[in-house]
Amino acid sequence: MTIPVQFYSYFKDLTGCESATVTLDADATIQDLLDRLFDRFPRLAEMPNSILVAVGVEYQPRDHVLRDGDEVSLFPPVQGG
Amino acid sequence: MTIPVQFYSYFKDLTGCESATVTLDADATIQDLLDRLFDRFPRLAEMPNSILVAVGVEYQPRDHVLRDGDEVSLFPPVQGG
Amino acid sequence: MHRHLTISPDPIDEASLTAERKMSDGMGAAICFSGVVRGSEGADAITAIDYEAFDKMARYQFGLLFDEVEKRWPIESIRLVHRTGVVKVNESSLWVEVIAPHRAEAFEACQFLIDEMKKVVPIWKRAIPE
Amino acid sequence: MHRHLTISPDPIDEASLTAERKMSDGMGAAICFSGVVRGSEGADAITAIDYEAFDKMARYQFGLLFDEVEKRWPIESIRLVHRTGVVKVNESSLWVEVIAPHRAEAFEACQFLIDEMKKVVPIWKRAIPE
Repeated sequence: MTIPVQFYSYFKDLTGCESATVTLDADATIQDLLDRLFDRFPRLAEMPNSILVAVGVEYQPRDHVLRDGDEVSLFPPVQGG
Repeated sequence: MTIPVQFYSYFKDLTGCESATVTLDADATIQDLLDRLFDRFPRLAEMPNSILVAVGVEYQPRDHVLRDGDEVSLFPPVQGG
Repeated sequence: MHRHLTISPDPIDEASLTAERKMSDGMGAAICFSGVVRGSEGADAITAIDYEAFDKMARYQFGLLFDEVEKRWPIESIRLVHRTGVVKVNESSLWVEVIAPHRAEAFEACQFLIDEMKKVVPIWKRAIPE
Repeated sequence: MHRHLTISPDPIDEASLTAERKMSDGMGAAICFSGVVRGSEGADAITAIDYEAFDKMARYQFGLLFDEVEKRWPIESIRLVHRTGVVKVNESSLWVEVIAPHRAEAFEACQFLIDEMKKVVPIWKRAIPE
């Protein structure tokens, strides 16, 4: 399956992209997706615990299993207000 | 000395007055003043601990010594807001 | 600290007060609190509350509270308006604005001011029943 | 509970928002909080903050927070406006209004909403230096 990934805030600077796509095996998890992205964008791997991950509009943990059609977003801690 | 006393809120209803004057000996305290007022206005004596006393614009305790020229105010607990 | 106190029977025009707000570049938080007359007191329906103030002492006691706020928090401005006389249901009897560098200070100072006001400022109310 | 959420680059017109306030007769407290861009971030002078929002997720997460407020307190209305894009020093980036029967509930709900927003709503800022 091919998962589209959107970057927000300074993650766009770290990766040089607004978005990317990652091709994964069925039943891959968010951690699998992150590992692939860390290979492609090493600067993203520098603070792995500061990466928030949403699937659609909901936060999901690292062991969440991705499904075909999911849209993933990666961003640093939020700073509204 | 003659001390003018002002009543506020429902103390005006309890006493039937907006103000009164009390003649006291020199060095009389607020408690002396209250005792004289309780004789004159028995309904005021029903909840003696709910009476707040100010001399001028400042709260004063029962043992505060009054001076000629003082203006005393008596009122129930405040309820602003 | 800028202080503005109004004790008056005039209706409180919150939109105008808001439009007149002034904040310096170091300030990050403004809180406005409005206390509004509710349609009931306990179990009884009411149409209004009649507020009585011992005006001179109320101003003095508000001044002491403003002094205390200024000692405790780095507040830039307090504006406070308290109505007297008959305030109808759904109208504001109290409006308080606190301007501070940060949110926590603004919230703390605003709540302190209202809590303490209710203990020491000589203002009383009388509900006007339906 | 009435909910009104605006996420937009338009300036926040607090006086108009205040003038549009609606409260029923059972409500006794209204709080408005304004978060304003300060002239410095840490030691550095700035001219503005550029806010970026993941709009669709921000709306969803605000909705979850409003649900939680509604569960915890008897709030009649929440109105919340968050600006996006460049917000100059001394302009509001955030405006929140909470209307409740009593003061304590209004203060608690308003602070809860802002605290939680800062944890979960996907909005980020970038300071624009002098």
